[in-house]
Amino acid sequence: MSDEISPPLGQGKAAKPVLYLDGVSVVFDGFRALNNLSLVVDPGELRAIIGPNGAGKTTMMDVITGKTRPTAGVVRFRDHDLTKLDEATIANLGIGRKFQKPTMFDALTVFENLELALKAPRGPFACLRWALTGEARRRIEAVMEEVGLSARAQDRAGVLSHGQRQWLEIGMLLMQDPELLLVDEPVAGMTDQETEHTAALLVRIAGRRSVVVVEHDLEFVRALGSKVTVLCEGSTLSEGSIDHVQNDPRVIEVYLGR
Amino acid sequence: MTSKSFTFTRRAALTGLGAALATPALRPAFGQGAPIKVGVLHSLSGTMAISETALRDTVLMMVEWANSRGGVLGRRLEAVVVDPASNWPLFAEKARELLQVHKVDVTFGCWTSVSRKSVLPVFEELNGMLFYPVQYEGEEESKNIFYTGAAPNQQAIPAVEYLMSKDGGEAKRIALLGTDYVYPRTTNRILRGFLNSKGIGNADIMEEYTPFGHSDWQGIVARVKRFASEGKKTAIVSTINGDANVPFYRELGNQGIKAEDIPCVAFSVGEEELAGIDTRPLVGHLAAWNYFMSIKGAPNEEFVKLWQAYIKNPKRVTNDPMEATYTGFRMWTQAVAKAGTTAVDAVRGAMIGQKLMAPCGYEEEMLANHHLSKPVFIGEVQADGQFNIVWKTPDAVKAENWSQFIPENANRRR
Amino acid sequence: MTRFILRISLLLLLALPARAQDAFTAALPGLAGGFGDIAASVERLGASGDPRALPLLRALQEGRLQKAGDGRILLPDGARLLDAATGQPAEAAGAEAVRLNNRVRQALRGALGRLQLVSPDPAERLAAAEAVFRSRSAENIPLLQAALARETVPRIRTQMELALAASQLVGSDAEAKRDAVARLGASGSVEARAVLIEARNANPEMATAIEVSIATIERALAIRRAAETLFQGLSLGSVLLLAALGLAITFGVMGVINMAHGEFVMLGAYATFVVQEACRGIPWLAPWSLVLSVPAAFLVTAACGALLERGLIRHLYGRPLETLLMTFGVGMILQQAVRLAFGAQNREVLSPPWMQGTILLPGDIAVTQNRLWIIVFGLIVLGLVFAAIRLTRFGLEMRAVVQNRRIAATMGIRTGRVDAMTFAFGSGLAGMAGVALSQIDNVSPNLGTGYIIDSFMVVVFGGVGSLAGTLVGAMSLGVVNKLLEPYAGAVLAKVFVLVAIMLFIQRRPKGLFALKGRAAES
Amino acid sequence: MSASIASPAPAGAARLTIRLVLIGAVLVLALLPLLNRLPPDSALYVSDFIVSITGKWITYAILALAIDLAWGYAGILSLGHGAFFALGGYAMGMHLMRLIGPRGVYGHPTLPDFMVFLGYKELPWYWLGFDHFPFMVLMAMAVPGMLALVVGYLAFRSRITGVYLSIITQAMTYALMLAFFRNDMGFGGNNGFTDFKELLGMPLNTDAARAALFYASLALLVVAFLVCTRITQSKLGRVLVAIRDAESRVRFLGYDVTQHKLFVFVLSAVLAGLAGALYVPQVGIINPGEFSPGNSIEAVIWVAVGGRGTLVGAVLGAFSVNALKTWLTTVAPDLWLFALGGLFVAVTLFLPRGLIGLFSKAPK
Repeated sequence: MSDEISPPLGQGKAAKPVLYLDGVSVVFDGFRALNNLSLVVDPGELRAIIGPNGAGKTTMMDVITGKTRPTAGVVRFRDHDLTKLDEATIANLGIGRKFQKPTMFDALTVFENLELALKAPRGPFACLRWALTGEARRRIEAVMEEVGLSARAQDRAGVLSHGQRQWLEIGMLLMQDPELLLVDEPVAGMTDQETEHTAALLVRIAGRRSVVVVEHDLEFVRALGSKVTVLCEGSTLSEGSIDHVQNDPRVIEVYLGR
Repeated sequence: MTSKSFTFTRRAALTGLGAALATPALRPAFGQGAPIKVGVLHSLSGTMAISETALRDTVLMMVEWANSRGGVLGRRLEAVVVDPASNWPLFAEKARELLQVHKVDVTFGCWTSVSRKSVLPVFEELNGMLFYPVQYEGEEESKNIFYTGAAPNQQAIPAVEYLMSKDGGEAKRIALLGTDYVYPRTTNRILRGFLNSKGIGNADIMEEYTPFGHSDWQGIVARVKRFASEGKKTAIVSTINGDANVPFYRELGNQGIKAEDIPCVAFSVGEEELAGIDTRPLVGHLAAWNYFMSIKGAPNEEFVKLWQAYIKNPKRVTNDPMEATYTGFRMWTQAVAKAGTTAVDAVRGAMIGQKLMAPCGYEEEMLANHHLSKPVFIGEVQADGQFNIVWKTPDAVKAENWSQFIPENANRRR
Repeated sequence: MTRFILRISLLLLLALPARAQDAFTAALPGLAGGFGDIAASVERLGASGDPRALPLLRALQEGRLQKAGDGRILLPDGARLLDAATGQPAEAAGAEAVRLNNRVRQALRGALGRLQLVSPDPAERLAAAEAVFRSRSAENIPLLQAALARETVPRIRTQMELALAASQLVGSDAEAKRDAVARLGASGSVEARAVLIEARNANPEMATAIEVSIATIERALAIRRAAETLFQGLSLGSVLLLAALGLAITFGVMGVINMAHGEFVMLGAYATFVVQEACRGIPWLAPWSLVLSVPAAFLVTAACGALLERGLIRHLYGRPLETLLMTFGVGMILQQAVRLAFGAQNREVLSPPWMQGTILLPGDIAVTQNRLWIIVFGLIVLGLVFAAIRLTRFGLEMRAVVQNRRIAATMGIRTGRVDAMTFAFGSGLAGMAGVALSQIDNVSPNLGTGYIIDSFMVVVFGGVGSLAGTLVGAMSLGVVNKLLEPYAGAVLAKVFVLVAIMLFIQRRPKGLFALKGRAAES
Repeated sequence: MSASIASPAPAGAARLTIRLVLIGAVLVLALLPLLNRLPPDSALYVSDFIVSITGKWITYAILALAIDLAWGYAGILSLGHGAFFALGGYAMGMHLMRLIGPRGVYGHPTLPDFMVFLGYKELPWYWLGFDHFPFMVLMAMAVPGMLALVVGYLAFRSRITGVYLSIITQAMTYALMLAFFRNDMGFGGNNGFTDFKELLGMPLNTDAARAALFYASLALLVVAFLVCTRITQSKLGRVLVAIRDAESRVRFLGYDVTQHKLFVFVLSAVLAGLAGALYVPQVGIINPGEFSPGNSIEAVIWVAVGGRGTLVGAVLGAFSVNALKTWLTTVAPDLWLFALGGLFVAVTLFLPRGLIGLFSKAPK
């Protein structure tokens, strides 16, 4: 496991990409969930991914995080071949993931959820010896502040509203201090104001880390102002600015043709 | 803490009431002494319930019998029934409870060897008295236990001798089939020593063990058939225990193993076990016991009548361990009467040399080694599930609990 | 003078019929003696060829023959008793049955065999030929030759020829002996092998020829043994299949861990017992009570299953582990309830005649009828389950509810009812397994406990939710078990199989026939 | 699936009350062997039977605690914990058999009786060393621990969870039961080991030995309870709860779930093994029946009855179910299975949080 923390800050396009997918295919029982997909994400980049249902967005995330093994293709994170590693190792390399359906530990409090996500030695003995230092507490409190859950620190995650759960999960991502964030539909169930807040947060994060956001909400994607990749039937259909892809006839056909 | 079983209380109340209404003059009058407590330590649930519930009922019947005759020493008997649930550590716990909490004067109980082994230290530590009514492998002697079932020389060896005799079919090859526990293991070891001494070599002995409750006998029965087809008259000696017998005999019948060709003699199959089997294909297979229900004579008729009246079922069968329980119980009442007390040490002394005309039709005697002298019978299964006695010893045989066929007992021989 | 007359009369008596009659009468007193005397008398009666011997021996075999206190032998004839020696009615008081033991039975079989070799009934002739084969004796040679000359049924002829060969082997004609060895060898039967091994020691001069014949038989037997092992494995597999099919529904389809499944099997066996007792008084129905038990057991256990599902299990959906603990409690209750209702003792479930004994499949492979029927029954039940799931409305609704309960509900399917029916269906299958098990195992309150873990292993090994997996899983476990058994013993074979399954499941957690794709992920 | 389970960390005041109650309970238990020394007619007299049976229940409580740690916190429902308990018991049984020495029925200096009459000539290799007490203690922990390590590693690595894990562990104990029933294994077959004489120089059939074993068990219970509490209140405890409720989410946080589960599973097996080792000299017998799957399920049910995921509940459940069983098998020998079975049904249906749930408020 690698504990190095060296996000290649501020490097330009010439820098080595953080995430590199080439020719990735995933076949379930004859059904091609991903079909020769390629994707390159640069350090510090914010990337939005859109596409109709079944386009392979979630499968792509599964492949990157080690949940699903690709049938073919290359998946690299920096110098690591992700197809050979398990979820925990990949997470420790510096890839954090937020799920489409917010997933956390309902029996634990907000504070405890964040504490578990906090970057620290992960082995059972280390966990047994773990004591909350002032530094760690400050970091957790800072993140709670950031995601607006300070008042609910001692409440069980199970009693939070849907929006708050989204926030908590984003908070957990931040605690992990990952180099690459994969964020699946972060604003579902949020109010407009919360959505705006989230967009701003993601943009802010993106400077220091790479962020890949999967989202249906085109307004939100527009607010991110980032490069957009359109997936369809497991492959890249179109890539570019939001205006570019919205005017791409193939994209229009896919969205209207449905 | 009074602790009579629910069923017993009810039954005792009903029968007591019945007796009182019918024959008020005969109602026994008990003296002032506290009731004598009789512990009943038989599994009423779990795998052994099949065999042991009948023994529980036998003890309860005997308690009622004794009370109807005025009790013992003028005191009423009271049964304390517990359920050790076929769980051996629970046997030890319940034995302790009977002795320490209920302070029973005597206990009737156990079926399997392991249950007896598990309660033995408790009875020795607390100086209790246990009557153990089942045939067993011997190699044991405790001053706190009276063994009213057969020792190996009172069952296994005569049975094999019979198989090798002209009447029994002159077997020259023996298949020893057993459940894998200590009774079959020891019995077969003794038998192997005995067979070797009779000139049957190890090549003519097949030995196979199966787990408790084994239900798939196809392969083993086929192997026995093959073993029997090697040119010598073959017989099966079965120490298969309990539940496994039904599927075993079914397979024997279905694979067409006839008693005329390959007789099978069993040591653990009695009338109760046969009640669950269609015996028509098994006619002629054998069992060796010290008692059969089909024995003629007044003592047995009395016993069978008592049982069928008690259990209110004119078709219920009796079997060997029930007879052993009955015999043990009656000897105990005799010994208590002789000792004039229920104190264990005094009764123990009085037990030795007690004699009883047992239902088996012979006078049995409690020997100094705490075992009974017993006659041996060989019975052939009949189509009605009863046994046709084809051979018996002329007299009761003295029990040898330490077998002479186990070399380690050499220095113990008397 | 008197001596001369005596000689003449003796000579007269020696004329065949008279001599036979004399032998008959002379043999009778022995029947009142000990087992050894009876056996000797039986042999003499069999050899006498007297026509009166046959009914007498049959009466003895059936236990009807009586002996009076004074040693006269009495033959029942309808309600009367006839003195066997004189044929006159006799006083029955004080008479008791002549008892049999194995030695007598053995003698009887030989004697009856000799007398019945020319019986008009082919079944009797076949049995007689087998009996004569077993009681081989040189005296039988002329009898067998005479019988063979008239015999036309090929199967009986074969058996008679074997019997003749076996008898010639103990005879004195060396030429015939050599011929007999070859013929016995060609027969390929186990019994012939036994005869040959026995003859080997008695005839050292023919040892080589006998060895060759034995080797021929061994080769034939090796193939047959392999086939029989396979059959035993399939038979064990079919038992596992039946026990596991219900679980394949309740666990595989519904995800309910029913630890009381074994108790449902046990209830099915008791239902069989009850049906049998109900049919006992109706002679024409009695042999078919087992057939009637199948629907009866299904209905009883299905009803219990529906009750259990509606009453208890439905409150625990989504909590499989709690269901497991609860049904364990239910199992305890069911077991004790049956123990109190029927007694702790085993109950006797009879096998109908068509399920008893052994039959020979082509190639002389001996299989027991009850096992054969259970294999057939298992496959029929599997077929019915498959049809019920694939072809009926109920099956369609069941699959719909399993795949997506919410959508199924919005389409108007009453999911609660479907759950109850599915569970009842699975439980009913357990009951049907109980009918089959009543034919090979104890009908006792503990019947089910021995099968529960094996059944779960079959379902998990085969692949949860796959009927084909359950079939292949059950059969392969059965066969592997039986293949290992001769080497490892019954216990270790089972332990090996259990460990192998555990290791297999580590490699393929979803079992042999895993459901693939995204549906399986969730 | 288990959203209704209480959090391991109750609020401060409640925690104090629980602590006081627990300390009180331990003190009351500790008094029992002393009260046994009073004259039998004294009002406070406690019979030998109560002392010995309570000693046995304490070892059951340790087993329950071990199960609760794995099941209540990490969501590992092992239906084979009875196997670890029995293995520890067998280790102790072997030690006790070795200590019988020439006092056996056949008077053989080293071979136990059953080996003598099964015709063993010398002690099998795996019996060597068991005459030393420390070696036995080591084995009572190492053997269950190693088994848990192997089975757990294979299962957790393959992500076998939930009912599959339960079925596999059940098959494990079933296979062990069949194997130990074999006389050829050299563990006494069906009869197992019995007729023990002494332990650490104390004759076992004395009050002093009973009291000593009682206190040893009580001490182990207290230590086990403190260890479990320490674990569940540490971050490891929170990781375990997280694994129980959303295993894959924990993986995406970078935790090696296999390691954490393995840690708690092995620890739990070791605890169960030690409990088994203390159980055997108190009941005087160990045999393969202890491996029977029903025993393991019953132990799980003690935890469910007491209330899982609370530690205290496991102990409470073990005591109350066993007390009920002891009482019922005497007062209602024919009907006790109905009562016990009914209890299991009722608890799972109506008291998902167990008896403890009656005393504490629901978390919402």
